[in-house]
Amino acid sequence: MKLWKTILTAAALVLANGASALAARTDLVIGITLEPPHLDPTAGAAAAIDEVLYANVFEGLTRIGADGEVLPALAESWTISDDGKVYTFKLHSGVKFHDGSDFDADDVKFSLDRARADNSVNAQKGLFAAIDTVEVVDPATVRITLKNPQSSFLYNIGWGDAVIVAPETADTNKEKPVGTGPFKFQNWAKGSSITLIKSDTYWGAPVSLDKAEFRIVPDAAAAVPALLSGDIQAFPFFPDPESVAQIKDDRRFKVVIGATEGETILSINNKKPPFDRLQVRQAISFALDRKAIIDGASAGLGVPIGSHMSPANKAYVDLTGLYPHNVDKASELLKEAGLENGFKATLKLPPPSYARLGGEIIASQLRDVGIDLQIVPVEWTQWLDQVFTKKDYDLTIVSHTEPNDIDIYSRKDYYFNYDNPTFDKIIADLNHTSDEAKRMTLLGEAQKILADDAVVGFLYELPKVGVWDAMLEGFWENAPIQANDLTKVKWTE
Amino acid sequence: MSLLEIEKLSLTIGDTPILSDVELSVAPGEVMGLVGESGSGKSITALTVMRLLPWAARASGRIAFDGIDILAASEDQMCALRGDDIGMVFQEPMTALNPVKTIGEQVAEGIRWHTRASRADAEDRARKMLDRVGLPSAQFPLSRYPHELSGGQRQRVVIAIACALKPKLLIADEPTTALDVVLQAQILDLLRDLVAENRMGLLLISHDLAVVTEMADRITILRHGEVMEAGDTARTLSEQRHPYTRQLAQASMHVPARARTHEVGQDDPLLQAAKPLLQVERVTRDYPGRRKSLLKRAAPTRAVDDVSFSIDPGQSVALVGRSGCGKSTLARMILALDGPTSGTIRFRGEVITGKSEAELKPARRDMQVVFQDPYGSFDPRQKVEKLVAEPLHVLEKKPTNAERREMVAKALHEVGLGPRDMDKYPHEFSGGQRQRLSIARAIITRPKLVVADEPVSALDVSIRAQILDLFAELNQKLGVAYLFITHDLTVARAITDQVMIMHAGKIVERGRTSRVLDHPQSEAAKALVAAAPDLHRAIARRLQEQG
Amino acid sequence: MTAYLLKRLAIALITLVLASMVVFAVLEIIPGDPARLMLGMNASADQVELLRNQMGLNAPLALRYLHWAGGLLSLDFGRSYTYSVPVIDLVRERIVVSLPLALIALALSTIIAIPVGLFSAGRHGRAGDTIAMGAAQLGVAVPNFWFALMLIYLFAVWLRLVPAGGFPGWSAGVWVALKSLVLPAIALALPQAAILARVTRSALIEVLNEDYIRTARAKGLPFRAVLWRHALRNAMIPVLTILGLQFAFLLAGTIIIENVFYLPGLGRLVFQAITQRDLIVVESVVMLLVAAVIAVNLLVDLSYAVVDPRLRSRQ
Amino acid sequence: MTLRFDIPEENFADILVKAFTNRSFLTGFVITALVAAVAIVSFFWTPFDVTRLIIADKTQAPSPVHWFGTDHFGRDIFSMIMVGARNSIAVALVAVGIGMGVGVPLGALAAARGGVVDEAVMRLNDLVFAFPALLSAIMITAIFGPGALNAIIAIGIFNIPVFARVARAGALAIWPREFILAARAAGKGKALITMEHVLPNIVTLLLVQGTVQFALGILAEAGLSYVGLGTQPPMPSWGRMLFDAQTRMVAAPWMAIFPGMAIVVTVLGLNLLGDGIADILDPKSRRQR
Repeated sequence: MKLWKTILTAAALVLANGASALAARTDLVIGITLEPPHLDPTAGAAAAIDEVLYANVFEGLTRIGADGEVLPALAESWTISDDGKVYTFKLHSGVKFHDGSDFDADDVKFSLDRARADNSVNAQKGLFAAIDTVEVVDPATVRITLKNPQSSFLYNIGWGDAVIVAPETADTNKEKPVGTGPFKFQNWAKGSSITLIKSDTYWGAPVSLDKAEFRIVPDAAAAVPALLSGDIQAFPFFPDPESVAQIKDDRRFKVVIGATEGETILSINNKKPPFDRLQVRQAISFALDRKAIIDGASAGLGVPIGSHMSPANKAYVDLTGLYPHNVDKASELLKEAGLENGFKATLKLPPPSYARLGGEIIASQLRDVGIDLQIVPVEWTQWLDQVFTKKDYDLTIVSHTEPNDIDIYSRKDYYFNYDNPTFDKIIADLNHTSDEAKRMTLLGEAQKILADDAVVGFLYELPKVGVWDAMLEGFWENAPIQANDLTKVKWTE
Repeated sequence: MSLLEIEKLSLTIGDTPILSDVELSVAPGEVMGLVGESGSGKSITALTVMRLLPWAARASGRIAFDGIDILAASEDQMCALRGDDIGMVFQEPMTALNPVKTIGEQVAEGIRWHTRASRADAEDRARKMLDRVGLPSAQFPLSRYPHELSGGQRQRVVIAIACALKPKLLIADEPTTALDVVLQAQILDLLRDLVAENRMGLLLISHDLAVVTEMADRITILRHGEVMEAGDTARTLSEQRHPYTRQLAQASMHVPARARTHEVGQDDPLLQAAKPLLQVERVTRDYPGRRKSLLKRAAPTRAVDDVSFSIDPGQSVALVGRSGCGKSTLARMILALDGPTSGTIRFRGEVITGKSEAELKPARRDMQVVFQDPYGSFDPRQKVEKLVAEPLHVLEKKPTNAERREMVAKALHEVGLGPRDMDKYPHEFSGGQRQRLSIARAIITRPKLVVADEPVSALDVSIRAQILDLFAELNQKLGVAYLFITHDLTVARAITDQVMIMHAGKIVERGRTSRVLDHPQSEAAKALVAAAPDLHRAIARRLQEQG
Repeated sequence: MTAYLLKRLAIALITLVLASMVVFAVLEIIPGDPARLMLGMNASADQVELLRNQMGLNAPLALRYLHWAGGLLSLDFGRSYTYSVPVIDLVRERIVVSLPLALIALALSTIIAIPVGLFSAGRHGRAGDTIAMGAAQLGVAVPNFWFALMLIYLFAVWLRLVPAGGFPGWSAGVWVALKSLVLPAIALALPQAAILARVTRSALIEVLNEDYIRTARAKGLPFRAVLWRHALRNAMIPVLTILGLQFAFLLAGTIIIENVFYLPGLGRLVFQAITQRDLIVVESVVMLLVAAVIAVNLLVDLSYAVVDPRLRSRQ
Repeated sequence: MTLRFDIPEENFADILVKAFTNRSFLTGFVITALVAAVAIVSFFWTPFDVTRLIIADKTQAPSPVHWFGTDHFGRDIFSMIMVGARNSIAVALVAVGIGMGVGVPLGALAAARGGVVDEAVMRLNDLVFAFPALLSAIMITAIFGPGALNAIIAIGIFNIPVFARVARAGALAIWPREFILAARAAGKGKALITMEHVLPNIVTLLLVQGTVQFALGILAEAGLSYVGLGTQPPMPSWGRMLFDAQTRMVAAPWMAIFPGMAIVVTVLGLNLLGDGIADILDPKSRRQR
């Protein structure tokens, strides 16, 4: 075997045309799993758009950094009035759009007004809800007045949905995006790849990559061979945690496990019998073996959670001890509920592997306590339609990736069908509370209530698995937002 | 010195012995007839000479051709011999030519291969050769494809291929068996002329003693891979010294003993009053022409053209004609397996044309059929009992199992088979026995009429004689009327009272068998009679020639 | 000849029309409202109704079919829901991957299969035949996607000779582009070659038993010459039939292989479209592939006439 | 395409002797019987319980305990293959059943009636053939939901024209035979003749086609399951196992190798069996005239 490999590899080297021998590499192929539907971040919610364009092609006044912090971007600096309602941004000068036109305050006003207009198709119009007016003071200064103070405003305008576009090209960005970033769009081979090249006119610190190709690799199965064969040199959102151990052993690659804001949960339809009964939901929680689920569905990567809060969050309360894996207890609870003979239910699973794999494991675990789950794999469109919109489901598995989203449990008509006035009150209080300690207490209480009610089966916090060539550096480790910021990425010697 | 000298040739295929100690020789310009029944090894002998045997075959002995040891020759040497010094003509003209190549290509191919002639030269020679075998290039250009030719024409092409390079030896393996008598006579004439012209040796293989007698100077009689007798044709056949020779010759000329012939119709006032069993009145059958385009069709082909005749109860009638004359179509219409385009057919006075299957049941009880192919006419998946009992389907009252077995046993007994044969499958019977089964099936309902379509033409002569006897016997015993469809005049002569000659869809002559065959009136009848090989006549002529 | 041609043509057209009806009907009965799908979850009922009218979804069934079929004829396949570009543009982008892939695979399978078939038929029953046909049997039994996985690990991951997948586009250079089609083409071609070799062999063996082969041998032609000159052409009809079926299979059957190698071809387009419920794309591509299959079958029918003079002269 | 075949005339005992001296048939028969036996045994016994996931044992390499290793849920792959045989065979077999059940009567009808009926059946065949089978199967399962039942239907639909075609061609070769004429002369109707004479004589032909379609069905099920549209968990099937294995080729190649080999061996066995049957019925090895 070894000998053969040596011989064949030698043959391969002879055949290869020696292109790899060049010294400083400036091109990069990055793997992404989902293809963006179009390339305008101000007109669509798909994370794939930001994964390609955010911070690379388009920039906002501010931007979000690798650890979720707010950084200046097109705005060099800003001042905030004492009442917290007036923001004055000083813009960088000498900034040009990729089409050669100059960037100035008019473009900022245009972009923000366009995003919050009545006929706007911006997917996150809520970000701009607080804005009252946008004024051009001079070509390098913009003043934004808010209706009321909003502590998250600078964070909000750092989102991909708030990037600055030029009026001339705003309508064609879907096909041919034109921004101010360090890379400009070159080509989109639909279904295959999107290529960016270095912009010569960039105002900021020059990037070290000349060319970046985002290769679309929809199948987890293809991701590993694509990496191993060297076709793709980086996969920042690697879809196949199972193979991580394998790749870790390969010295050619660096594997970085980071955090996301994704609480992975077994969602339960709280209004549908028998799930409307507390004992049944608790029984499910006792029946779940989180370690097995994390090992089986996420290759052991991921931190168990006991309620809807990221362990990295300051407000996190460890409630994982509330429902330890205990089959007897689960059976007992079911017996109390009069279901000692078990029952049947369906488990609808969206496409991601955490759901499909986790679903099989959970089905097996619940079978041990007499709950017979029929697995129904669904596509995202079906999931959104049947589960999320029509609430036609018993159980499902999904990762809620939005940051600080515990309030979803208080939303009316949310697909959990959960209704608890006490919890709603806490969330309402939270919105009116600015005192940090008080907030922490309230958030702790909220977590406790959700856990006590066993609203859903809390599983684990989704990890961000990044894999890239060991010679590369500058990628984000965590995922405060879904983006592949290439500005600091470079090949080392 | 002989051109071909076969000495002590033995051959096995796998473990099965096929030939043992065969001796045979052909001199230049001589016609050697090789005669035998099926399985006698005559075709294998020919293929051995050509060295075209399956590779499992092992031959020993010696074959010398023109001084070359054939069995020891290399494949290259054989390729040089084949087609150049030895030509071969096969039995089945319909399949002997490559359907995707023109006749010109196929004739020229051998010429080019052996002589390295240019394409033009080879084509020129091919054209001449085709002209010689009776396919003038005006009507039959080289660009014709085989499917555009008739069977007889194709056999001429095969002969042209075989004789293109004027071989020293021509081997003809049953060259006329698939053709009707008139074509047979033409092809035999052609072969005879070609042999004489080029002083070729001809090894003529046939099962038909009459054909061989007409053609061959000397004859070798083969049976089960062994030579029974060999020698001068006329002497061998007239003296019939070997018992097998005698058996063959007598079977070929066999006429069953018929105590009472049935001469009715015009001649017999007593029976004239009786109603005819079958009346065919002005029956015509057209087949739609081929579609020329989406809307147009060629004019329809008329297979049967305004035919009328009748058959009386107990009468035995032959319907004789060349292949394609419409006799089988007519038979199918009589059997109500096909409907006429116009005209009516009455059976026992009732019209049977245009009737539903249910209405036909009573008629079917009294009318049965015997087919030509003893192999194809039985469903191999069913046992004899079920097969022979099949016509009982038309009985009004379904017989019980016991009754059925009894009826089958009786029918089998009548055709000379035993009741134990009932539980066998058809493949356990020989060809002759199967034809007996076929007859048993036909008589089980005690029909008044049996239509027999070439019932003995697939059988070896000795078997054929037995089956003809059986037909004659049943005719006497059961009083069943026959309609024999045949192209073989000896069969007609042997067991029929009357003969109808059919030509191009019409019945052109009808009369007492002996009268029509001895003194044919119509052109068609004359041609048939003239072409039909006749062993008596052939031997007589040979003897006469030799003085 | 013309009658034969016209009949085949008429049959092809009838099949095409029936197929379009089936496609239309199947997509009609699919649960889910395309307008709702296009607008997403937050659209109001009025908006959906408006779009339904715009898309002509409220017109009578027959009218809608005619409109749709008319669009197909003028290559107007509509717009993709997910990419919101004309479907024809997507198809144009993808077909430059799928068609070359199918053609390479077809060529590869023919180049392998015909000589193997000839070799085997010429040595009917002997060791060479047994070995070749044993290998062919194995080739038929191997699922092509599994074979593809094995190829990827051998040639792309282990030896790093060719890319593991993806397609750089023809603009990256013909050689580079072809290189990324090599493995998929092999994965597709080998099982097909196995089938074709078996068909070629059995067709040849059947032909070799024909009387006219004996006639040709009796002419003095050596066996090899007979095999090439007489047998091969006569054996072409079953071989052509299988070739026709294979082209159809290859063009559409790339669906799994294109997924394994993440090639942006028609197969993956349709697969993606199915999972994304982009029905316009699905129906257009399916119709296109069906038309291709029918066209290839027609071509095969016509090639019969070229090979076989009996069909040609049929009046 | 015209179909030419001869009807075997041996009786059962002869055929049996021939069958068991035919290398192809024998190999195919042994493999097929083995696979079938494994599937049956799996109902009563497997080395490990495949319904229990033991995550702690996941992706273990082949060992004396787990002969073929374990999968990503710690299930024994050997046991999975045993149970998977059941589902793979069931899907393919029922699909063949659908194809035969609908296709053979259609083909026989077309051959018996001819004319318009024949034309209609043939056009219907053309229609189904015009749809690339796998693509359409994917479409059907994607639209009506993935699962074994829909996979069966999708594969079964495409078996219908195959059997219709073979039955029709076979029947057309039988109808001009003299024994059919004899039956007609005995007053039997077309339906009765079809039942009594035509079908029994094309059974072997259908059997050969059946093994081929069976093998193709196993491949098709594997293909559908491989793209996630066939058999659904927790039911194991070979294609499903490959689906699970595709992301773990590097880490646990045995997960892909063994189910893949199970498919190859089974399909090979079936094809050899079909070849063997066809061989036994080969006209050349039989009576000479």
